[in-house]
Amino acid sequence: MAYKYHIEVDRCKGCGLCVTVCPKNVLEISDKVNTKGYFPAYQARPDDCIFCTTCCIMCPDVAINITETAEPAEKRVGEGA
Amino acid sequence: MAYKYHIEVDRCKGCGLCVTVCPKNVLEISDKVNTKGYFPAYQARPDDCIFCTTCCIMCPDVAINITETAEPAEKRVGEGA
Amino acid sequence: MGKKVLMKGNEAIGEAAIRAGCLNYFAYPITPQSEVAEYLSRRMPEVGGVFVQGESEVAVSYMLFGAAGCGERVFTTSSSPGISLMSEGISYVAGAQCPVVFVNIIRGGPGLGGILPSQGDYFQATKGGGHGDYRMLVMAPASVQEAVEMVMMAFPLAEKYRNPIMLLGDGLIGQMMEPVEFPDHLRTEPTNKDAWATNGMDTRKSSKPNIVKSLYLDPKQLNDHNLLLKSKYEQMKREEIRYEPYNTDSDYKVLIVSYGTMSRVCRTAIDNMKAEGFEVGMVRPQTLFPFPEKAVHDAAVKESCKVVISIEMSMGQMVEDVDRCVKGKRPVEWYGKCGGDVPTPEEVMGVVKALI
Amino acid sequence: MGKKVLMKGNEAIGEAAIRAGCLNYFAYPITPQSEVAEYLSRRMPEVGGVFVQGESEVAVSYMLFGAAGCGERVFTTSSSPGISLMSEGISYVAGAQCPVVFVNIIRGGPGLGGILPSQGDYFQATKGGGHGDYRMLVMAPASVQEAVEMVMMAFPLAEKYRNPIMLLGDGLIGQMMEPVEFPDHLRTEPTNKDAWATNGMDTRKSSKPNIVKSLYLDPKQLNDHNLLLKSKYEQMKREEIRYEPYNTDSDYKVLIVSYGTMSRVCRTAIDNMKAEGFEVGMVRPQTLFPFPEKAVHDAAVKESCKVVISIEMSMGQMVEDVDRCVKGKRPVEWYGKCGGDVPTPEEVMGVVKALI
Amino acid sequence: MQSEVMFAGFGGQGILMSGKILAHAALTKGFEVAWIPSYGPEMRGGTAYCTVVISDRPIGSPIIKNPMHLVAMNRPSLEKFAHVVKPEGVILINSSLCSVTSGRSDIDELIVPVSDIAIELGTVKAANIVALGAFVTRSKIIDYELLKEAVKEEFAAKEKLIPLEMEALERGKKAALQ
Amino acid sequence: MQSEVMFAGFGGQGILMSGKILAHAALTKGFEVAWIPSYGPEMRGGTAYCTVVISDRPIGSPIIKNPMHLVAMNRPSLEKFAHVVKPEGVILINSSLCSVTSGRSDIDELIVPVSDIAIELGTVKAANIVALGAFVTRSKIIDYELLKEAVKEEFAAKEKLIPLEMEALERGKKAALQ
Amino acid sequence: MGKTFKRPEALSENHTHYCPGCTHGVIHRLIAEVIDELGIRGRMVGIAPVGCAVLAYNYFTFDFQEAAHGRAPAMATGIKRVRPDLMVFTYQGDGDLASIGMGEIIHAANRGEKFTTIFVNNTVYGMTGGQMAPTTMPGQRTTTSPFGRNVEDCGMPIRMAELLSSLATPAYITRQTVIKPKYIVKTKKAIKQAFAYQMERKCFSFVEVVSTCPTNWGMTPVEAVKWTEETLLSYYKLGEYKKPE
Amino acid sequence: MGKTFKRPEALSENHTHYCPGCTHGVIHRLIAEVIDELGIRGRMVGIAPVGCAVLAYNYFTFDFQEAAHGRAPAMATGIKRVRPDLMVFTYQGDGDLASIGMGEIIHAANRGEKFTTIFVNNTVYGMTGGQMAPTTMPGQRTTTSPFGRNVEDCGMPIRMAELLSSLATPAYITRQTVIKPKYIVKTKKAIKQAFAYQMERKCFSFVEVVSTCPTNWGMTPVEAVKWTEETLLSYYKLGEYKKPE
Ligand SMILES: Cc1ncc(C[n+]2csc(CCOP(=O)(O)OP(=O)(O)O)c2C)c(N)n1
Ligand SMILES: Cc1ncc(C[n+]2csc(CCOP(=O)(O)OP(=O)(O)O)c2C)c(N)n1
Ligand code: SF4
Ligand code: SF4
Ligand code: SF4
Ligand code: SF4
Ligand code: SF4
Ligand code: SF4
Ligand SMILES: [Mg+2]
Ligand SMILES: [Mg+2]
Repeated sequence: MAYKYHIEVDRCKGCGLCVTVCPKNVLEISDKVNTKGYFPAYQARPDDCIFCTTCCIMCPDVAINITETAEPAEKRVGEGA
Repeated sequence: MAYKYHIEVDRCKGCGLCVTVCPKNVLEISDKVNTKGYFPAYQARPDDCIFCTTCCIMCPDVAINITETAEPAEKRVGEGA
Repeated sequence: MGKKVLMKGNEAIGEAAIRAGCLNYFAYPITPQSEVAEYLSRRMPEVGGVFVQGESEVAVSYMLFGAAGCGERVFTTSSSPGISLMSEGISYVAGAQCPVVFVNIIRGGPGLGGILPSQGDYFQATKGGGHGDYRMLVMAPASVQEAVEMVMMAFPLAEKYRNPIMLLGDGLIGQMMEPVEFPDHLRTEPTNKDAWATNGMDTRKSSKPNIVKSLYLDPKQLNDHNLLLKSKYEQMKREEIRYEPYNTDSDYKVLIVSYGTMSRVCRTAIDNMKAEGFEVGMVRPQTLFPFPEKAVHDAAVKESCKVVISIEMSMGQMVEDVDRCVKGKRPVEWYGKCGGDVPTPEEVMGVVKALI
Repeated sequence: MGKKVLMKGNEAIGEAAIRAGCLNYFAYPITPQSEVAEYLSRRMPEVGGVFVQGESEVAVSYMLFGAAGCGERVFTTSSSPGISLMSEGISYVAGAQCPVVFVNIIRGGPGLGGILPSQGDYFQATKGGGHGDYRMLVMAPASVQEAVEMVMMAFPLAEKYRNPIMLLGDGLIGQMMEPVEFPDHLRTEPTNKDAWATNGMDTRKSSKPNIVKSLYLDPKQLNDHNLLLKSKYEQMKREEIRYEPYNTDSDYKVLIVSYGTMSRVCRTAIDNMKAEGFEVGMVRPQTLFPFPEKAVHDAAVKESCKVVISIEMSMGQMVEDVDRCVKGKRPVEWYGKCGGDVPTPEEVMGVVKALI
Repeated sequence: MQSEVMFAGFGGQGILMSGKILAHAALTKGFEVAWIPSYGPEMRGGTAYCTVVISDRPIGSPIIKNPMHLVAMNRPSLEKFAHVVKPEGVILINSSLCSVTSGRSDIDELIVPVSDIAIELGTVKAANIVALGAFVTRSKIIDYELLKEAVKEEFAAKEKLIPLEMEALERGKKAALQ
Repeated sequence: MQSEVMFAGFGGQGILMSGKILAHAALTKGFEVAWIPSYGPEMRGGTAYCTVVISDRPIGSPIIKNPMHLVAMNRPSLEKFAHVVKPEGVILINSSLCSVTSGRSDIDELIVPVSDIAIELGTVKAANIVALGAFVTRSKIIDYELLKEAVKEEFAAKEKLIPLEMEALERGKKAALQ
Repeated sequence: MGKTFKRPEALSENHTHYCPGCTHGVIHRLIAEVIDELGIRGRMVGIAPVGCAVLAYNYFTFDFQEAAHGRAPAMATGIKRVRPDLMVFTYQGDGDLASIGMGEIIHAANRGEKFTTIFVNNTVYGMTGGQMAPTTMPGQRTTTSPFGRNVEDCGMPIRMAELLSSLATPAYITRQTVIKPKYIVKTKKAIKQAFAYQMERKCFSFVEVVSTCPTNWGMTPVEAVKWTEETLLSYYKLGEYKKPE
Repeated sequence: MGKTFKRPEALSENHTHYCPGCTHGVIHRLIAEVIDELGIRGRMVGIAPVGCAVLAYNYFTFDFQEAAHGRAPAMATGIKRVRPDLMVFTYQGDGDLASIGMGEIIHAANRGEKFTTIFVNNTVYGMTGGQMAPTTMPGQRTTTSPFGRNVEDCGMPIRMAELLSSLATPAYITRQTVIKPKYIVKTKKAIKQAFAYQMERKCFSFVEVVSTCPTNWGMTPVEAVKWTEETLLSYYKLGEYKKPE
């Protein structure tokens, strides 16, 4: 079983809450502004991610989702929907 | 020391509460209507009165008062003011 | 048509709502309309309806809003101060386009005032006690029978316009007993509200949520919304005006405009004066909004008519509408009294005769 | 006269009250007037005044009533839905004849509506949102400076009439910054209220209790009380009407009646049209009640004037008063928009030119 | 033709019910009727009264300041209302609770100790029915038989009381005929 | 003569303050002024803007749909408002946050990387002052010295910042003169 | 060993409009006695409610204001804030205070406004003809609960003393009754204590008084006393619920 | 050992207007998840308050009504009484529920209305610009308490869960928070429990959620979480306050 981790960049408001709660210190805030003028979160160390969904549970904007995938896990930062 | 006991007949609404609380069973309800159409209370057994003011304390219409008097105690029923 | 029964206005109003197919009532006690609540607290359980004594008139207005918003027929009764407390709610109900029937059994004001009959809430009802641009259809009965009929008509009208409707009675209409019958033809089925009511998506077998709201943050949308509301009020002006002329076939010298209880006193005065050979006409608005503008105007400009007088149990409220309709073509006078001391026919006769 | 300072309308209103000698403020936050409360929460402690954020507008209206009833100057600010919630209280304050100053910074309605400028509460303010026969003196400023002056004038007027007074602004008046000065001559001393206020018998060295109330159970007394109130409103009509004519010396073809923010837009439109050789006059009511009936009438019947138009940020409210004053002598039109999208001068020009 | 009756007395004397029964009876006969209570602050303690209007055409003003008749169940009511009755009307005075008379010579005064009669019958509560029987008999405002039916209907839910109330009516009638 | 400036950008960029300082400066000179904020639902998140009207006679309509000038502190503001500016007005574009231009040839376009300049000065918060310096210099809407005084007054309570803000003004001025 | 008893000065000579045996009259007298004893009549402002006590101002000899239904605590707040030197009490029924005026009393209590509330709990809306109140007992018949208060629909009666005591702001809160002389004496003490806290500007003070409404209960005054003692006092427990400090 | 996570169906695709890090968003999602899990979307009616969540109806995919400020519980009462089969919740802020709407929430709770209230306590009036709320902490600065909430004038913060729990009518009342994932999981359980009681028509249910308002607190979202944990949670204690039976 593999997982796909995805942050909807334009939904993210860069609050940083996911960053603080990730047990694996995977996430960081980007220095590139999104279309709404926020600096979104991204997986700085995607390989450390254990797909625990802690960040998803924390995110007030439901900007993060994790889906199951048949293929080997893909992780990309700020991938479009 | 003597006391004067007085029920203001036209203030009395004949509720009967004074009658029930008198420790000496002094009071009764009259069968003569007052100007407001109520049957007022009166001292049926004035001599038994110990001037304890219990009836005064109970009366919702402040219709009873007891005053000190130099002369020997007078007690009359339904005396006018 | 059932048989005539003798009923108190307040009870008849409660029964009329049930007969009209409204089984939901929320209210707060206040003299002189508490008998509606007392009656319905017994009656609603019998017909499987809802009776709720709310904690305040403010709360009641939002209970009505919620119930109407999910598509159910609902009404309340109150009296002057209670209606003031509902002002915000009425504005919301109008803004969210919900059909709610309000009955105001007016008492003397302002403030705590008194509990006797008055018509001092004319302005509040017709010009909107609440904030913003909204109007209510306002009906004013002059008898218990008419109160019954107006209550029964109010529900389908409220639904036709998706708008609050107010019945403006007074303490006398509420307290008096008169013979009444409940016309079967005024019993109506609630309209289908699936298009807008929050009755649950399952109920209407839809996957599109319905939203009942009055917020329009975008100014263009809010303006459009207000234009939509305005168009409903214009439609009411075209379709819902009701009034009763009295003795207007005669060559009256004076035209009275009067409504509700006051108009009955005027009717007696007019009869008495007719007997004396003095002709007086009357237009009795049955709808106060929309106001019978043309009827009043036309009756005022009749050749024989020299002067128009608005006779009210208030200090000069309807007279402003009368004045507006008459357009300066006849002098417009006012006579009124408030506080519960209803003018007598003799008093009205004196006032009217003094005009000429 | 102090020096001119740049101030937001809302803050200037708060400061004006203090400068007028009113150190008591009770309010509940609501956009677009919350800055008054925010300003006074800082300012009142500095001047030893009272700032209370009430739990609701209903409660606030009775805090005001209590404070005014015991003889102190007091005011509040709110916006449309909040004012509706105060309707009952305003009726009580009027009935008990207490001087209270209410400021309504109108927002779009009905219901929750929007938060942008509107004039949709004209009816509510001038015809009485609350129940019963009462009126408020209603003033409508067209600039921050005028808001300041009207607030300062409001306190002595409220005391003169022992009646609530309302300042009717809109979101723009509240939010805009303009230069203001606080005229010293408008600072007044509170009048002596010993004759009626519940300020404590010791305070006034009297053994006669004062009662502040609006209940008159006897219908004759209540009628007399209403006649007394009516006489005050008649006196206001004689003594307090304020308005500003604009370009009425010209041979205008069209007369605009407009107030507040809307009148400024009309002024610009009139200037522009004048430059084009098209003369338009305006009467700007500064008091909405009492309404400048004669001024509007006289301006309307001027030879050159062909048509009158009421331009409002509402869906046709003031136009009823205008219509009434013009007495059928000229056609009376209406143009309006509400919801916050204030009509532009260009829009007004288009509408006015289309009339001719 | 229109006539009006005012019923007045202390609260609790069944004043409002008397009016209602009369209105009911008149309605059965096809008359227009209106029953107007006093619901003012007097409700508690003071006098209670109601007015019944009976007419053969639609009733205009329901506010009656000068009724045709008066049924005065106690002294304050008589004192308050005796002078407003129209000439030639009936004034019934409950002499059990009212030792004075109306002092008017232009009306038909009917003096009946209604409360005493009711007490004789076993309950002072029936006083209002005694008064009704007497008043209707004297004034002929409606048919006595209609009144009887209306009383029966009013007490339909408390059937046991009906014989007593019938007796009360009769005693009233008898008193009026004396 | 009347002129109007619209300041627009993200919330937090000091948009309202820029307008206020300009209005202040104009007032000192004896002009009539009005400062009108946007207080709509856009407040949070979207664009914030305010308009300053400066005139030598009483200001009529405070609602300005077509201002003379625009200071666009970010891209959405430019896109939203560039087309409403009157011909011959100045449009200042904060090129640090906005890579496009107004696309208009009938106005005076002034492109300044105000945010970058502010960051160079030590704080991005000074961007609004940089913009003000540049805008006033180019538009000559008021005297630059008046502006300086107004900025000083605005920061009177935070005196330590004044040198920084003066520097920001100067850098703006320089950029406008280039 | 006899005692004298006379009408307090703070009570006017007017006869009240209350029904026979209604305890409103007792409570009025106690308030007047306390005011006399504290010598504060010249700086009193009473606030009459909308309810049977609406005419209270006719029965006292000091300044009064008349509030709208439920709003007396807001009015009292207005007065105390602008004139902290005045002594203010609200006199409120259970419909007034516990139904429509719930928001006002909770917030005044929570702000710790320095006035006194006398809360007359007679479990019905007396003035308007005996409708159900928030304090009506389960099963109790009223004109709007003709089949008895239905707990499933209307919930349990609200105990205001307990509810207010659960707020964190310091206050003096007590429940008393006046159905018998022994209770009346205690109630008077409680009212005096309440006024004393107000004089010291210490806290909000609240005296609930379990009362009777013979008229709307359909009982004689004596029956009403009995029913109160047997039925009400076990739900509305007497005692001190909260003291400041 | 990984898990998946996706947007609940009951939540719409719209982006919210909430500020970065505002916990309103978390609470919205939890409600939507619970509704999905219970399969009740087709008979839901939500009630939006006046407050930052005024546009809540844009963020869900079921019926919604919009109440006036503070009146959501009355509106919910209206709906539940005429349509007991619908599932109803109010979503209210602390200004809305604990200030202007105090009367409505107490009475709805006391009548035992069978709906659910989600009470978002962020200690300020968020939407109108951060004015003081009844829940503002002592000393906390807001736009109308610029010198910090003064307990002498404004009283202590009101604890709604405790206050409502003191009523005699059965109810489910709990206080939770969503500032960290561990709390979020519990809050979801509480919401689910609340809805379950409603489905069983058992009682009124009330979930207070201690929340943040970074914007008006003048903090970053991360600071706001910290302040909440350090300051608010010791006054607003988490836990179950009342259960039916
Ligand atoms: C806004 C408003 N609603 C309703 C009323 C009617 N009203 C007057 S008194 C009252 C209830 C009184 O009951 P309570 O407060 O318990 O006092 P009591 O008469 O029992 O002493 C009501 C509902 C009113 N006057 N104003
Ligand atoms: C009757 C009325 N008064 C005041 C307002 C203004 N108002 C809107 S939201 C709000 C407070 C919101 O605070 P809260 O309920 O705590 O919600 P939050 O925004 O913090 O989530 C106020 C006072 C209004 N809309 N209506
Ligand atoms: S899923 Fe878990 S490990 Fe992966 S980024 Fe989120 S919190 Fe970190
Ligand atoms: S919690 Fe959500 S909104 Fe906040 S930074 Fe992370 S992804 Fe973005
Ligand atoms: S004073 Fe005492 S003994 Fe005398 S009548 Fe009264 S209660 Fe009885
Ligand atoms: S208690 Fe008072 S009113 Fe009642 S019967 Fe005795 S004296 Fe009369
Ligand atoms: S109705 Fe009840 S509370 Fe009112 S006066 Fe009569 S007994 Fe007292
Ligand atoms: S103002 Fe506060 S409560 Fe409102 S959205 Fe922003 S952070 Fe959330
Ligand atoms: Mg009561
Ligand atoms: Mg909040």
